[in-house]
Amino acid sequence: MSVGGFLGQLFAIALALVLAPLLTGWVNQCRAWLQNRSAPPLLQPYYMLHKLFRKDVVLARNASPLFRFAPFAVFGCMLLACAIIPSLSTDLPLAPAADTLALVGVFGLARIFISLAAMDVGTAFGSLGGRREMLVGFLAEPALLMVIFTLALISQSTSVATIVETLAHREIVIYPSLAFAGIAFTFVSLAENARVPVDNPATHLELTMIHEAMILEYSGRHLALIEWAASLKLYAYSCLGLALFFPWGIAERDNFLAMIAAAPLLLIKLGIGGCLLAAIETVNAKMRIFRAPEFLGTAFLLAVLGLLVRLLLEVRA
Amino acid sequence: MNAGVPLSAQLINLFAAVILLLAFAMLAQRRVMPLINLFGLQGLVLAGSTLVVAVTTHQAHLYWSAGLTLLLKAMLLPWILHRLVRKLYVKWDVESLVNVPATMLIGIVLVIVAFNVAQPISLLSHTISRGTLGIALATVMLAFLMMITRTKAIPQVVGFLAMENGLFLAATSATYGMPMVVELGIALDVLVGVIILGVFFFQIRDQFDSLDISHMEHLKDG
Amino acid sequence: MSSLLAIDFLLIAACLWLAVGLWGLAAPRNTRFIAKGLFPLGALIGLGVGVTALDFLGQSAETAILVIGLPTLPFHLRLDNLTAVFALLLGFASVGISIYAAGYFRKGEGAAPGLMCLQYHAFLTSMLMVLLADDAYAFMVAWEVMALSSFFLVTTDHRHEAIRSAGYLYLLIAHVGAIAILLAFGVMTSGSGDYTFAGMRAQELPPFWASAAFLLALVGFGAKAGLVPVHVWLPEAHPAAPSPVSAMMSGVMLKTAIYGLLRVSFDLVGTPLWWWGVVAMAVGLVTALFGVLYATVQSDMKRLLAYSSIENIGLLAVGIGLALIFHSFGMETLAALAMTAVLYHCLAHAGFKSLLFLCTGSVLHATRERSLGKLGGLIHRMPWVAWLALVGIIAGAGLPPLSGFVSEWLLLQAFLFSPGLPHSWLNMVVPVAAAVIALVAALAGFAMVKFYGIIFLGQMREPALKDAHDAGPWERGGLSWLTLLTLLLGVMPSTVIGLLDAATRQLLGTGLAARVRESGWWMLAPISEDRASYQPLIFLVTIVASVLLGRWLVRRLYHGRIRRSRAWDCGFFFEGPRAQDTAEGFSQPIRRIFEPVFRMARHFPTARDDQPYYSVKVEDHFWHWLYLPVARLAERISGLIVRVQGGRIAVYLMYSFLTLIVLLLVARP
Amino acid sequence: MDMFVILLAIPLVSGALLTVAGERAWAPHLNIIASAGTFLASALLTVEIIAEGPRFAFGEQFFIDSMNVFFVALTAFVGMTTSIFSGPYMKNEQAHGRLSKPRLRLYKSMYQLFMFTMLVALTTNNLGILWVAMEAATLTTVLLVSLYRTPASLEAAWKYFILCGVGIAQALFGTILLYFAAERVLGETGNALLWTHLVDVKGQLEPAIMALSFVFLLVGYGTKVGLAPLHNWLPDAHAEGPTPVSAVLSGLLLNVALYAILRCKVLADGAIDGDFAGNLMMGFGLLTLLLAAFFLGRQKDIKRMFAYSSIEHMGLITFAFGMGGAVANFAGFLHMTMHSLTKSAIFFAVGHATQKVGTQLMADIRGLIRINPVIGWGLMLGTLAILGMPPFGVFASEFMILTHAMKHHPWATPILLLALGVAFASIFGKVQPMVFGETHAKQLPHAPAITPVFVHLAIVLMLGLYIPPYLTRWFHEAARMLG
Repeated sequence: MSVGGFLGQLFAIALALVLAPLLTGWVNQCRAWLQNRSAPPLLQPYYMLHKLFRKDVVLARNASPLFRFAPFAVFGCMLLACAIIPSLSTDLPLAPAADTLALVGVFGLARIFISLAAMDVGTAFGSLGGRREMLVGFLAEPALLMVIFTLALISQSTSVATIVETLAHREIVIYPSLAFAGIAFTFVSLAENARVPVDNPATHLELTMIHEAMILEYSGRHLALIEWAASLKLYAYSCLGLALFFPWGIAERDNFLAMIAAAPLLLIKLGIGGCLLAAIETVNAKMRIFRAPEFLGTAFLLAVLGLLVRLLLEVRA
Repeated sequence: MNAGVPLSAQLINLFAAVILLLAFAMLAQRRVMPLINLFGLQGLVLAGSTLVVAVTTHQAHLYWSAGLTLLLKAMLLPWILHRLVRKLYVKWDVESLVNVPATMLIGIVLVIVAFNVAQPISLLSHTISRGTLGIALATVMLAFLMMITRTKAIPQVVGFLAMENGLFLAATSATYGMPMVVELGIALDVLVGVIILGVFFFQIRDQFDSLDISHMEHLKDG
Repeated sequence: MSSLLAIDFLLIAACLWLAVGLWGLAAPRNTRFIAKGLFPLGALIGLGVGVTALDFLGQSAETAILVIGLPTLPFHLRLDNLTAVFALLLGFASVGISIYAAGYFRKGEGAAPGLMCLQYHAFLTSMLMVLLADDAYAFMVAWEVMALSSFFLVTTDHRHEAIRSAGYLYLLIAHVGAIAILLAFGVMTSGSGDYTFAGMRAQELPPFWASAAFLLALVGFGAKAGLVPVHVWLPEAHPAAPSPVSAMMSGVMLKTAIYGLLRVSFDLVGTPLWWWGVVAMAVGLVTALFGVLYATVQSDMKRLLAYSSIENIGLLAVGIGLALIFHSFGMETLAALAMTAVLYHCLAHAGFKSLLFLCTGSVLHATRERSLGKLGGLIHRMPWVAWLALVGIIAGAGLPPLSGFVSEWLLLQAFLFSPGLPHSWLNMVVPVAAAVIALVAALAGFAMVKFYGIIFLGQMREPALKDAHDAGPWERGGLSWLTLLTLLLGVMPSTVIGLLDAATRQLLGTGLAARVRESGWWMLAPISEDRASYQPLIFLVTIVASVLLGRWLVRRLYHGRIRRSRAWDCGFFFEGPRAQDTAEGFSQPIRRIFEPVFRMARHFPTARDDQPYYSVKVEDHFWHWLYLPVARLAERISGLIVRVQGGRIAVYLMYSFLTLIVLLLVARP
Repeated sequence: MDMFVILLAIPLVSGALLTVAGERAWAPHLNIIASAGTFLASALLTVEIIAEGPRFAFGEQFFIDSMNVFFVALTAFVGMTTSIFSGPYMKNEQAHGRLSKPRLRLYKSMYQLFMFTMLVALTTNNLGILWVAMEAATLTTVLLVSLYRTPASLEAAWKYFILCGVGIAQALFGTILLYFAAERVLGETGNALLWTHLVDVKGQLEPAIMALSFVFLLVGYGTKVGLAPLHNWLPDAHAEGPTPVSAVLSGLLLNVALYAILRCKVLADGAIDGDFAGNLMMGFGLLTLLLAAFFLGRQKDIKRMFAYSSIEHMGLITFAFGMGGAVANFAGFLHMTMHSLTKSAIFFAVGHATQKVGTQLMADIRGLIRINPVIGWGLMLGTLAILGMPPFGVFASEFMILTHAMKHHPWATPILLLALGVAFASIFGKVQPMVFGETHAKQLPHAPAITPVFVHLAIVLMLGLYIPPYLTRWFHEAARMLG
């Protein structure tokens, strides 16, 4: 483990912590613009986090220690995910700790914690949110795995760093399978991050919410951590998507300068991504919860198609 | 029958044929008392046949056999049966035989089967009465058929005893009799069997008020 | 003592277990002595078994021939590495379960404790003997004794009709399975009459008979393991048994079936055909999906776990299938990868499923309630059990950094190589099967969240739950032991794989250990570091560190104040435990999405009902597809056959007569 | 004194004595003592035969070799345990008012005479005497079956008598034919029915006659064995008689009848080319096994069900002997032993259980384990043993039969397994609720004699795990004798 790598790792983590709320703010702003509303400030999420951290925690009377532990665990999981996903450079000492499969596991772990926490207080909305979150989870996971399989077949690896290196640096080949995989990944990302059309991060209408229903009982620093973790998740998914499908510009090992150069590129890519996300959220309506299986089923089918295209066209040819 | 057959063999065959005839007669007999009489007559003919064999072959134990048969089958058993019938007040019992002609027809088929089965054995026989084995088998089968068609206890037992007659005919005619020990044992068994049956008849009548075995169809699974 | 081999130690342990059991029979009503004296003794022996097996791993096989058995076929025993892996599992799992049982069995509950002690230890002995057996007779004897002793344990509380019929179903299917196994052995001897395993190995079976043997073994061992469609006993028997027994059955006994399947398909039957693997994989996928879907909709906590066991067995069958496929194409390294996944999952499942079953035992003891609809909020009353169960469900959901994830990860890695199969269909279909695995894993998460959330979290659904008490010290000890195993299996995969390597090398001639060792004990990289890697320890440390650091920082920078208040619930006024999801409600999405999979009887409230209620009852399709028709057929046949015994003596005489005539005509020259 | 004479004399004399003085207070003890004495004599005889080899008695009329001395010992043993069991059982029956003193006298004397006839049948060298003894065995037991004089028991006894009488008549015809065939070879020396002489010349016997003769013998003695479709008397007789009688009928008489068939099979095999006798027996065995298995599920009466189970096992044993060869014969003998011991143990337990509950209807018997754990476990373990569950010995023999069938007659294996599976499902499904569950039954006036149950089961258990070498040798010699 080189010193450079270590610094790069710390830098990546710090960048994630800083950029994640910003990305959320950016998406909100874009959306407001697209919807002809006056936009909140770009830094609004920071203000909110700060405010929440300052506030007292109001706990429900029968909240258990698990309820208080969960936000930290979720936050930790997301942080780990961000630390592993190469945003600027593939030279991350933590990267071997988890490959893409394990990364799916990390998100799963976070999901379990937040669902359990949702059930802990014992309100009607909590458990409703919990079960819907798990529903989305088990629908999204096979699709995500198929996407990963397609990529892993191309790069002969499940390690994110290796995938990125293969796609970005080794050769320039057009993989039609990646197109399918990319669309599937987008679908999954929307679902996983509680975005329209599966969920709506802005809603508090009881019967439609998923993510928000789960965190209704949270307040103060706990809520802050959860919101931050949600931003981190969006950031992690965005970076993952960028790294997998638009890996150009991510620095290789032992190349600190390239890493510095990668930072603006990342900002630009994230900016475009945020815009696109806002656009998707604007042109789509939230669907009923039981339409989600169809949506994610489509994602799964696309991913399998990608896999088959990979096996049929690219391997045989 | 050709001329080469000795007189004794002709006699034995005659006796055997009579036994078979009697078996048919028993098959068709509806009433109890005549049935027992027929059975006694069969025993008598059997004893006669055994005596002829004994005279022809000069085997001492066959004389004993003939005597034993006479005593047991022609006299003692019919007597016991008579007594039973009287004591049990079933003298006037009439068996409702279904379709006697059909039964007789089946009987004839059975005789054909028996002769057919016994034929290869008869050909091997060196005794004077080679043909009787088939008749003995036929008698056994007719007795069997009789047991199947009867619904009263006593006729069924008579059928059972008639079967023993057929067996005995086989034993004497085909093999000149079994060893004495065995024959005595068989005779004892038959006797004890009849006595036990007699006891049984009373028990059955006490329980069922009848010797009609169609009452005894309660133990079943189907 | 140096002359004693490992196999001798295991034999002695088996005898000791039996002796402990018989000792219990000497004082059948002395609960205190049996619980606090004999069960810990059994645990100690279990530890001995585990350590012996651990110590043995990697050595060459040892054999023994006992005086008992048939005159022509005395008991042959053999300790090899495959056996050792499963003996390790048996030994270490039994330690935790026995310690737990010491606290679990109390005065005045169910059967005489002495009898239970005998049955329990006979069960342990027979499982050990199953693993050691090296001929068909010894195997069958041990196998059936295992079934029998566990049957008696299942029916401990035989006053309930449901438990009796569960026991009956269990023993019946076990027996049918045993018949299939016996047939498989018979086929494998291929007429040589040599029923030792060595004799079977020596046979070169033609493909048809080899396939027959494999399929019979799959049915036979599948019946014990709970593969669809012979799984129906499992969700009945596991809930019926006392919890330590459920734990033992689910955690260990099911694995003996996996052991048997491995023994037959990789060791005894010779070179496998590729389609065997496809069959095993297909059955496994169906089983896994079926198991997990049914697990999610259960309302009885032990049934939920039982179905989850079915799911895990399905995963194991998938792994075996994959290993068979690779093995049949000569891709031994990849077969070793799949095999390692299988063995690892056996260990992992033994740990976490035993743990979870024991947790239900504690809950059952504390609340006398098995129905999820009447539990809730127990984390407040039973913190020990709740927190240890949390470890169990995370492992059970197949999530990092615990044990269940490692095996699933290995399995998926193996799947990633399946496009390289030299077969035009397989290399396309098999990768897609991995998606089913992913679905199963995610659904398992759903089931586990339901299990944990409904039992331990939320508000107490019944007022009586307020009196629930936490597990006693013995129970805590047992639970902690299993938790420790789960943790260790989770964070030290390389070390464990190094141990399992001896078994894979024995079965496939190659293993993963060399590559795994290269990358250090903290890292799992079975193929190469570039290809895939996983470091659970760093994983764990990072999460723990970020939790602690985060907490410290937040308090440092801001504050740690907390106020307690009513739950907000979006300002909703309707409070109380009835507002929460019921167990049925929680699984409503699953029932809705996978509706055709379930056989449901639902009652919906209507506006005109005086007492409106909603109920849903989920039944197993296989009852109506397979079991009931078979039962009806048997009924019909026997209905025809019993007409033979119609009660009429004349008819009986006619049978006799006709038999005679027919035979005479046959015999006539 | 000659041990063999003592062996036969004890039951005969005590039978006669009990006929005369069966109502005395010491009569029950005499019954037990006589049975024990018989067993002792048989044990000593066994030792003698093992040490000195086969021997004759009463001229050449009786012949004891390693094959039948084993049956003698088994018969005497089960006879002894049954008599021990029947002591308190019959006292309870008397206390319940189901049996009077004269009936008990009849029971005891007939019991001893029955033992005598079986011992004669087992040891005689003369096939004619064998027939006489078999018929006598029927006669002695027919009154035992109707001991209760209920309509059902009378019906059962009547059917028993008629069907077995007719059956045994066929056996006599077979014996006559056999004699006919033998006489042609051995002449009229009176030795023509002596088995030892017949065996020496079995190759010269006329095959055509021997085939017919064997058919008659098989149908005849097969009726007593309970081979389907000649079995119809068996469930009735076993279910309606007193339980000790059911125990000896199932455990012993069936064996003796099968033994008679085996003796004849040796001769038939010697005379006829091909495997005529074996194939017949295999066919009968399979038919019996399958038919009985499907009967089991329909039973309501517990003794009747176990009677069908006996039929089933007789089918299996007949099949085993039909296969022939050292292994199958060995397995057949082993299975006969196991079945005798296990089935009589089951009947002991069933007897006590039905006495406790006061009914033989299985639907009314519940929770035996709570009434009396010993009876409950006895029945449960016995049932599991008879169903072929290891580690009981029945499994050992079934394992050998199955493996042998797989090797030599693979087509039969599915039938065997189907039948065994159906039998398991049926019997266990009925026994389990009887043993387990709740109940409210009262205590018995006389404590049950439960030791025999566990003595039998312990032996069966031991033989399942370990067959002592001398027993193995014994079985092997017996198996070799069958060829």
